[in-house]
Order: sequence, then structure tokens, then C-alpha cells
Amino acid sequence: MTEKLLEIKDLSVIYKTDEETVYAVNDLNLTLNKGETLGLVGETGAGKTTTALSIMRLLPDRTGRITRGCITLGDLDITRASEADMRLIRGNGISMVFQDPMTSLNPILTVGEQIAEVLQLHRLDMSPEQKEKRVDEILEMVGLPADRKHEYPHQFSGGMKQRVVIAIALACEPQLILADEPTTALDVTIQAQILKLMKELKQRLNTAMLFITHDLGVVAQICDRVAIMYAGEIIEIGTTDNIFEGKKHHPYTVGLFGSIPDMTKATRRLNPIEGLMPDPTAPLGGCKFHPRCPQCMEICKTAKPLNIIDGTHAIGCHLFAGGAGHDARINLESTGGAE
Amino acid sequence: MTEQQRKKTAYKKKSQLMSIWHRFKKNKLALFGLVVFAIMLFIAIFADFIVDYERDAISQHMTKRFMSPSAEHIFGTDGFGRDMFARIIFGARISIFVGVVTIALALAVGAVIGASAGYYGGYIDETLMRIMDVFLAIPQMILAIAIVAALGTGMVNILIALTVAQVPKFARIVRASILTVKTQDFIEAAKACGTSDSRIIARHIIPNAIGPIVVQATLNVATTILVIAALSFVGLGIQPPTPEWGSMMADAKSQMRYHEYLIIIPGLFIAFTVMALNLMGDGLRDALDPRLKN
Amino acid sequence: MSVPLIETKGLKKYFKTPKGDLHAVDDVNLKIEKGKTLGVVGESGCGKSTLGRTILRLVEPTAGEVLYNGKNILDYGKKQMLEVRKDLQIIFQDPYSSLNPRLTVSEIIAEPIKVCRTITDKAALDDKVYELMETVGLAERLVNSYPHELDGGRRQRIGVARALALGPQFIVCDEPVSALDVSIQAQILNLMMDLQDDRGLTYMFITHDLSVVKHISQEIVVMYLGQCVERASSEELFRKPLHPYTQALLDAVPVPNLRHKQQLTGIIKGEITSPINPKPGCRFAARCPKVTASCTKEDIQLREIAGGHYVACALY
Amino acid sequence: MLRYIAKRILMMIPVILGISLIVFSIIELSPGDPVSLMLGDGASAQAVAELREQMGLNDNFFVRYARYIGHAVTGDFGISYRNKVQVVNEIASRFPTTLTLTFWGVAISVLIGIPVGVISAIRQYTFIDAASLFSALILTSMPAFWLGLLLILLFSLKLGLLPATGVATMQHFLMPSVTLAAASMATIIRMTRSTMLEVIRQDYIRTAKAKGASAFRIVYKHALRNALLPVVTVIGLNFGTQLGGAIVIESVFAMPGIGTLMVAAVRTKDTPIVMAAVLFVALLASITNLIVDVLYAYIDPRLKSQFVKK
Repeated sequence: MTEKLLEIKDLSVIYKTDEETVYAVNDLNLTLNKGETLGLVGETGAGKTTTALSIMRLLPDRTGRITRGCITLGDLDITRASEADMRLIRGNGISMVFQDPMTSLNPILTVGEQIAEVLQLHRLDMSPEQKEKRVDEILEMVGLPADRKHEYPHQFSGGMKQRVVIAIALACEPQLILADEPTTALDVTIQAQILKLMKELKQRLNTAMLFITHDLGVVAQICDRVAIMYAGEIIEIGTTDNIFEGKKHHPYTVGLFGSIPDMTKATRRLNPIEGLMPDPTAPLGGCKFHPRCPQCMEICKTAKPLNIIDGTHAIGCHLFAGGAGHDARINLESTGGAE
Repeated sequence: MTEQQRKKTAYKKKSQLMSIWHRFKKNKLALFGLVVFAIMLFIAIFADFIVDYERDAISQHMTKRFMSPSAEHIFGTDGFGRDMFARIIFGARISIFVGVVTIALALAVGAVIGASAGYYGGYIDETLMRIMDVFLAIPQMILAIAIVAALGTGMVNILIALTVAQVPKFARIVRASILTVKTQDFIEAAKACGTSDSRIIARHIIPNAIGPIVVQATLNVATTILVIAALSFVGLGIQPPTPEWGSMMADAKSQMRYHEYLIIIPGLFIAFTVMALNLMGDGLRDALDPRLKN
Repeated sequence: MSVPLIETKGLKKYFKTPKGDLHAVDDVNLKIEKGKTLGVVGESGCGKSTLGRTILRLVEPTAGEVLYNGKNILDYGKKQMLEVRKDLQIIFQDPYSSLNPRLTVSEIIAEPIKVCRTITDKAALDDKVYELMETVGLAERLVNSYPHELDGGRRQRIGVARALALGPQFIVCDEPVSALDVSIQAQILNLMMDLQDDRGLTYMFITHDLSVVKHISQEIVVMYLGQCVERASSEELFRKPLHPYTQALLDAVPVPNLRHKQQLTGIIKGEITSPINPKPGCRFAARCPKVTASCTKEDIQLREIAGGHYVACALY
Repeated sequence: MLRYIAKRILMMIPVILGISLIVFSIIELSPGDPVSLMLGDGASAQAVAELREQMGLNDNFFVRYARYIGHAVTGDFGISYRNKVQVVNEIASRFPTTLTLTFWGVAISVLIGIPVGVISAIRQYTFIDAASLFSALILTSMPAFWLGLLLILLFSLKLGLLPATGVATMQHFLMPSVTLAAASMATIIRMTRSTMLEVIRQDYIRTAKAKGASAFRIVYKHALRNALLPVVTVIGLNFGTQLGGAIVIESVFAMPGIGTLMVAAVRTKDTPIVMAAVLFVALLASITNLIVDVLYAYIDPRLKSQFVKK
């Protein structure tokens, strides 16, 4: 039996500056169940990071704004929570792991201090000795010797820094981790180490994870479900099996897979999607993908496509409108891990 | 004209100077600075057409001493009965001239030193920069005073003193901007097709390094104007009776209790000129800086 | 046997650092046949970029030879070098810093031609620029745009056009697609392969992405801390990797296919160290799961194990 | 750490020698003849020749330079041409005034400049930010001596609150210190603001936010120290400028410091005094820079770990 942890409904986020308004996320719906890993896949500018920052309510102060929708974690409506409540959630209920381990640690504090800080903020009942013990414990959990806690970030390599960032994220055993391209900046052998670590820790602590990446290979390794984002929308979502093995796909998903050279067989030409992402400052009517879509129809230019359910699999595309037969307005939230 | 050329002209090339100007224009403060400085420059250049140097700014009129500002003498007269307005506008000529020429010279010399150090690196860089470090260790004002002590006061000597004191700073700035550009891949791309050193410097390095240097030059004209005034104020700069803002204040210091305007007016002119240059420099930095943002 | 287009013999590049010599490229021997692509893979800091630059003499090597059509270009004087530069070009990783922001698209593409004076007539030069732009798929309306006005994919197309401007024989491609999104990456890869087919170009393709390198190259060199640890045909290397480092590298690549889902078991421990004053012996020894006493005694040479498959490992 | 300090001190020696060589050469260029200055115009040719020989002025440049340095390290900077006293005594008697003035100038500029800069950054685009930027602009644009004169005009001549000249009490130092502080305070405000704004945009600040740290904690624990590191360097470099400024300000407030001594010496061509004063000030500036550098290496763990062996 699965239990809902996080629910995003009709989320829209814009970045507004004096010159322009960027529509970063548009009517996004997503549900994440307890203990599950959901991969959020898309190219640069798809709105993946914006989604994560909205969940943390860490959008840039002056420019970023949630214009519509709500995000609920358990009973708490994050979009309406006070800043004080949010502070209690961050680092405690939800943690975040960032892309670049080189810059995401404070250069003038020891790694021990930086891990201990989360405990100081959220574990008020712990004595200083208990906190110290917990720091040692957590460092060893992420595969670093505890006595290195007195060292500064510059004394660690990239992979080790990312372990420290993960230690910070896990210190309070949160229900949800938002991992924003946590291995993109790392070399492949280090990436494999970190992925393995995250997978093991997640299982051990039964934490849910929203794993943001552009790498379908990484998704195949560690995700239970996958959501594919394009231009601020989720255009396809399903179990990893649905996405990697399923017969029906959104044309963008097809293009995305066609762009990666397949290591398992020899191909001479790749089949990429032609064209570029639409301009995020000028909202596009109909399906966001229609200017690049090889199977574009008249209806695609005007109407927003429906989300067609096929068990655990949903695709936002008119091509499948006649398919499995269902009502017009279908939510993605009920598609979560039904097996 | 071939068909291709016709096509090329159809897609007009946007001048980068124009786009910098467009961004600069948006900054109202910078535009204000530009206008103020333009006015000062205009006054300095055409001072002779506005007032007569000998009669108004130099000759003493003992009957007209300490006249408060009035319609006849809008800024009043000083302790020798000279028209303050005339002295102020000729003072503008000196300050702006010395300021601009000093920086131009310091920039020219500093650019040669900094560019050689930055481009060739290694031993040349090391030697030149250690020498510059020694000069930089002496506070600019002190170095200028020491040179004045050796050469004596007077406009040319002040110019030399201030230039020498500024060279190391520009050598450093030029070197730093060249080093930043030098590491970029497009320099390597140029080398890969056999581009000569001189062409790399002229076409690839200078156009990309010039921005921050121009900004620094503008801001340093401002500080130099302050230094000239200060040197003249303590009596080591431009000597009386030549009208200079700082020495005018030194003259008036003993009478300031009763004739505040003699202190306030020249000070305001310095402050406005310097502020105008500061605003322009900041505006220029903002217009150039945002890495040619999209 | 025909003379390879490019060959290096004992190529070394050491950089002086305050802590000692950094062995960026240490005794690399390789051959690239005309019209083929040699892939160079390795993790950051393995010296693959320096290798590419050393071959082009953008960095002067410490020792060794670089043979182009059988002649050592390191012996060339300035004038001869200028001539040979037309044949040897480079495409960079970073589409931002590799284009001079003060020049327009057409100026960037025309620059190598102007420098080498291969075309002096103004109109003919314009024609050539348009032709190059069309070749790489740049719309002609972009002719007077500045690089910062364009996206990463288009900028990389400019970089390709610039490299093609002098009609080169050989191009070093230094991670040309790593900074790009997958769909754009695929567009550029297709373009490069088409160009190779049309013009018989020879590539040295430097990358850290194993799936890309397999896709594009016929032969692959695996580098670790400045040394070449394995060299084989692309197919052979992926089918039968011999060096433990190559094996680890292949195991670590996440494959976007559930049937090949790795169990994340064959992961090697530890991290790449710095190649400053390396100790004798195999540089991978510290991380190697199959390390033996003989690994750290003396340097291990690259040896041919099977036809065209070379490996530097004490196990074979 | 000690090794680092020792190394830095050793590195200072060539710089100081360089400074002295520059200053010595500059002074050598001066056209005036010290002997005729000392003996007056009516001296006989023989007396002049004897004194020249006695002072060693006939030796070549390097011999004289070496002799000067040789004497200088023993504390002998020669005798003032004008009032025939030991230069070193003259400098020593004037030095405390200049040092006190500079100290207060630096203290005021740092104590006001840094907090204002920080507040300005964390309240970017508010009225406070605009006001502090505007004041900084005004302060950098005003000649310091003019500000001094205006203060005298207001507080001494009009209101009669503070003494206009002299150094007798702390009150005497108030206006000069504020005047001296003004310009560098403006520099510190702008610098602190911009580094603070830069630091706030760093990834590790986002990490801190994601931990649930409060805005206040983020500023004082994560942003401030990182932002202040470059500011510390600027304060050190500014010290030299402050010393230069002190010279002018001493003139405004008629304070018997190195500055007024130097100005008078230049006017009367009292070369030994000018040389010694310039050397002294440059030395002081170099020592301050050294202290700041060492301090910096101590605060910044990235530098510290290079020198401290565990």
C-alpha cells in the first residue's frame, strides 16, 4: 500500500524582472509517495530546479513567484505556510542536495560544523555530546572517516564534498530529499559511487526522493518512477518500466531517447529532435512541443493535450486521445506506483 | 556587388558601442554625470570666450576685495578683488586638464608595462611586477610629494609626479584584464590558425580587455582631480596666482569665518566634477559589465 | 602499411608547479589513420585535453614527436608551422569562452581565412563564409549576430565552421558536446559525422562520455593520470575491456536501459589523485581491485595483447 | 604560521630597499645644492668645497646610497638642514600625532563602513540602501580638506563646539579623524556591499537556507565572514591612502604631525627630513599590509592550511 507524501497541484511559477517574465513552470501536477524515488528528467530550462526550489520555498526573493497552485506535504500547505514554519521544514522534513559540490559548502566552516548546524537548528533536545556523536555517525554513514570533521571543504575532493552535502541532507532523517543533479558535476566513477551511496541510504532510511537529472542512464539506475518535463510541464509520467519499456511515448520522449547514443548497439546516425526549446518568456498556446513535433496536428496548435492514463502511465499528447478511453480531465496524482 | 554581399548588408550589424550606449543611457545617474562633466569640459575649453584671463582672474583690484556674490560677480570676489567666477572656470581648465592628461599618460605607460607582463608572463612578468609592487608600497600622495620635493612645484612637475604615482596601478589593472582574457579558449583558437602575436593582441585581447580599463581610467581622473586640489591646498601643487580650486581655498582659509563662499564655491565645483566622473565610471561599468548579457 | 595521418611517439608534457612536475601527458604513443576517428576517454585531470593541445603545438611538449604525414612537426620552424596549421584544427568544449564576444558570427568564421590569406578577394571571402554557415546549418540571417545572442548549440556550430574554414585534414575535438543538452548534442554529433563522411576528415575526439565516444570513434584510447592505459578498436574495447580501469569505467556508466541495469557492484573505490611527481609503477594501482606487488615496482609499458589491442597492465 | 610570518618579513626587505632606492634617486634628481642651502649664499668657495668633501657628496651615487642605508639601519637619518637637529628625533616627536590620527581615521571608517555596507546589501533596493550608496558617493566625491574646512566652519567658527586646531586633547582629534575617515568609509561601504551581495548569491548560502537557518543566522554565520575577507585586504591597502590623507588633514587642522613636517621640509628643501619622512610612511604602510596579510591568512582556512602543519 502506498501513501502519499508530497502533492503538487497546478503549480505555476514565474520569474519576473523589469525586462521580462519567464514562465518557468506551468500547471504542474505531481505526486510523490512515501519511500519512493521519482526521477524528474528534462533539458536545461525545463523547469526542474524551479520545481524543487518551489517545494523548498527558496525561489529567488525578488524575482521568483508561485502564481498558482499548491504544494502539500502531509497536512501542510507549503505555498501558504509561514516563513517560520518553512524553516522548521527545511533540512528537517525536506532536504536538498545541490548540483555543484565545489560551491555548495561554506569555505570557512569545517565540515563538522556544517553538519552540526542542521542538528543545532532542528534537534534542540540533543546535548552537544550527542550532536558530536551524531556528526561522527553520519560522516561514517556517507563513507567518510569521522576524524575528518575538523577539516575544511577545500581539503576534500569533489566526490567527498558531495558526500558531505549528502550528510548534511540526511542528518535529520528527512521524509523527502530533493536531489538536484547531484552527480552531474562528478566523474563517472565517482558518480557511480555517489549513486550507490544514495540508493543504499535511501533504502535504509526509507526516505522519498525527487531526483532531478538530465541523464536517462542515471534515471534507469535509481528511480522507481519517472516524470519527463518539457517547457515547464510534465509531458509524460510513469513507472521506470513504462518509460523505458513501454510502447507508447510522447514524441519528445522519443526524441530524447533518440538523442543518446546507445552503447548496446551500433548506430551511425542519431535521431535527435530538431529545433530548440520554445522561448519561455512568450507563453505558447496548445501543446508546448508542437513547433518541434514531427507528428504535429492542427489540434496541437490550439488545445492543450490531455493526460491519458494507461494504468500507471500518463502521456500529455493528442496522439493518444482516442486510445484507452477515459474522461477528459485526468489527474496525474493517481498514477503513483500501483503495483 | 555579389549576391552574398547584398544579403550580408540586409542583416545589419549592430555596433557594440551603440548597445553599450543604450545601456548607459538607461542609467539616469550616469547620464546626469555625463551632462555635468560635459558642461565642466565645455567651460574649461571655452573659458577664454567667457571671461578674460588677465583682467578677471589674475589682476588684483584692491577696491573690490571680499565682495559677496552679486549680479556683477556671481560668485563674489576674493581677498585680492579678483572675480571668483573667472577663477573658478579657469580652475576647471587646470583640474580637468591635469586630471585627464595624467591618466592618459599613466594609462599609456602602464598599458605598455602591464601588457608586456601579462602577455609574455614568466620572467618579464615577474620582474616588472616586483618593481611595480615597490612603487605601490609608497602611498600615492607621499610619492607625489617626494617627486614634487625633487622637481619643485609647477604644473609640469605636478603632472610628472602624479603620472609616476599612477603608473603602477594601471600596469596592474591592464595586466589583470589581459590575464583574464588570455585564458579564454578563443585565444587558443586564434593561435591554432597561426595568428600572429600582434594580431592576437590587437584583435582579440585589447577589445575584450578595454572595458574595465576605461572604467578605471574614468574613476581615476576623479581621484586625480582630488589629489591635485589637495597638493595645491598644502602649497605643493599649482602655485598662486594661477587659479586652481585647491589653492584658492588655501588662500581663503584665513578669512573663511567671514567669507564662507570663498571656501564653499570652489569645494562644490570639485565635488561636482568628481561626482560626475564617479557616476560616469559606475555607469560605464554597469553598461559594460553584465558579460554582454542576453 | 600506409603512413598514419597523425602519430605521436613518446609524447610528454610536464608542467612545473610549486609542488613538483605535473605529468599531464606522460609518454603517449598513438596513431590515427586518415578519415578515421580516434576517441580519447578519461576522467577530469587525466591529461586528455593537454594531449590534444600538445599535438597541435598549442602547448609545447616536453619531449617526444608528433608526426603529421610522417614528418615531425615539432622540428618545424615558424613558417612551416604556419603552413601546417591550416591542416590541423581544433573545436573547443566551452561554446562561450571559445568565441570572441566582440566579433560577429561572420567575422569569427572569416578570421582564420584572413589570417592565412587563403582567400583575399572580399566577395569571395563573403561567399566562403556563407558556404561554411550553410554547411554547419547556421541560418544566414545570423551572419551579423554576436555569439552572446545565440544559444549553445548554434555557438558550437560557429566553432565547427571556424575549424572548417581553412579546409583542414585533422581536427581535435575537445569535448565538443559536453556542455550541450542531449537533443542539441545529438544534432552536433550528426553534423560532425556528416562532415567526416563528406570531406574525409580525421578526428581526435576527446570526451569523458563513453556512450558518445563509442558512437563516434573507430579506435579508442583510455587515459589515466597522463598515461594511455588501453588502446583498442571501439568494438573490441567495449566487448572485451582488459585494463581494470577501463572495466571500472564501463561498469560505472549508467545505461539508459533497464535490461542493462547495473547492480552498482563493480564500482571502484577512491578517487583520482594528482599526477604531480608520480611514483613508479601503474598509476591506477592505488584504486585497482586486482592490484599485485609487481604493479608498483616499475612502470608498466603499453603492450599489444591481441591484434590492435594494447594494454598497460601487469596482469597480461 | 611562524614560518609564514618569517617568510613575509623576509620578503619585505627587498621591497623596503626598493622603496629607499626610489626615494633616494628621486631626491638625487633635485636641482638644489644642499651645501649652499646649509651655508647660505655668502659662503666662500673653499668652505663649500670642504663641506662637500666632509659630507661625502663627491662620491658616486651608489656609494652614497649604501652609506645612507648603512646609517639608516642604525637609526641615523642625518641632520636637518634647517634647524640642525637629528632627523630621527624630529620624526619621533611628530610621529604619535600622525599615528593617532590615522588610527582613529581607520577605526571610524571600519566601524561605520562595514555595518552600513552590510545593511545596505541585505536591504538591497530599499531606501536605506539608496541612502547609504548616495552618502558614499558624496563622501568619495568631496575633497577631504574641504570637508575638514566645512567642519571647522560649522563646529568651531559658527557653533564654537570643537577646537579648530591643535592636538592637546582627544576633542582636538575628533574632527580630523572624522574627516580622514570619510573617504575610506565610503570605499568600505561600497566594497562591503558588493562583496556581501556576491556572497549572498553563492551556492553555500542556498545550502544554509535549505538547512532551515534563519535570515539573521545566514548573514552572521555564513555570509559575513566570507564577505569580510576581501574587505580586510582593502582596509589594509587603504591604510597607505589614509596616511597620505593624514598629511593634508594635518595641514587643515594645523596639527604637528609627519605631514606638516614633510610639507614644510619640501618647501624649505630640507632633504634629509623629506627622505626620512617618506621612508617612514612607506615603511609603516608596508608593515600594516604585512599585518593584514598575516591576519588574512589566519582567518581564511584555505590559506591557513597551506602554512599550518598539523
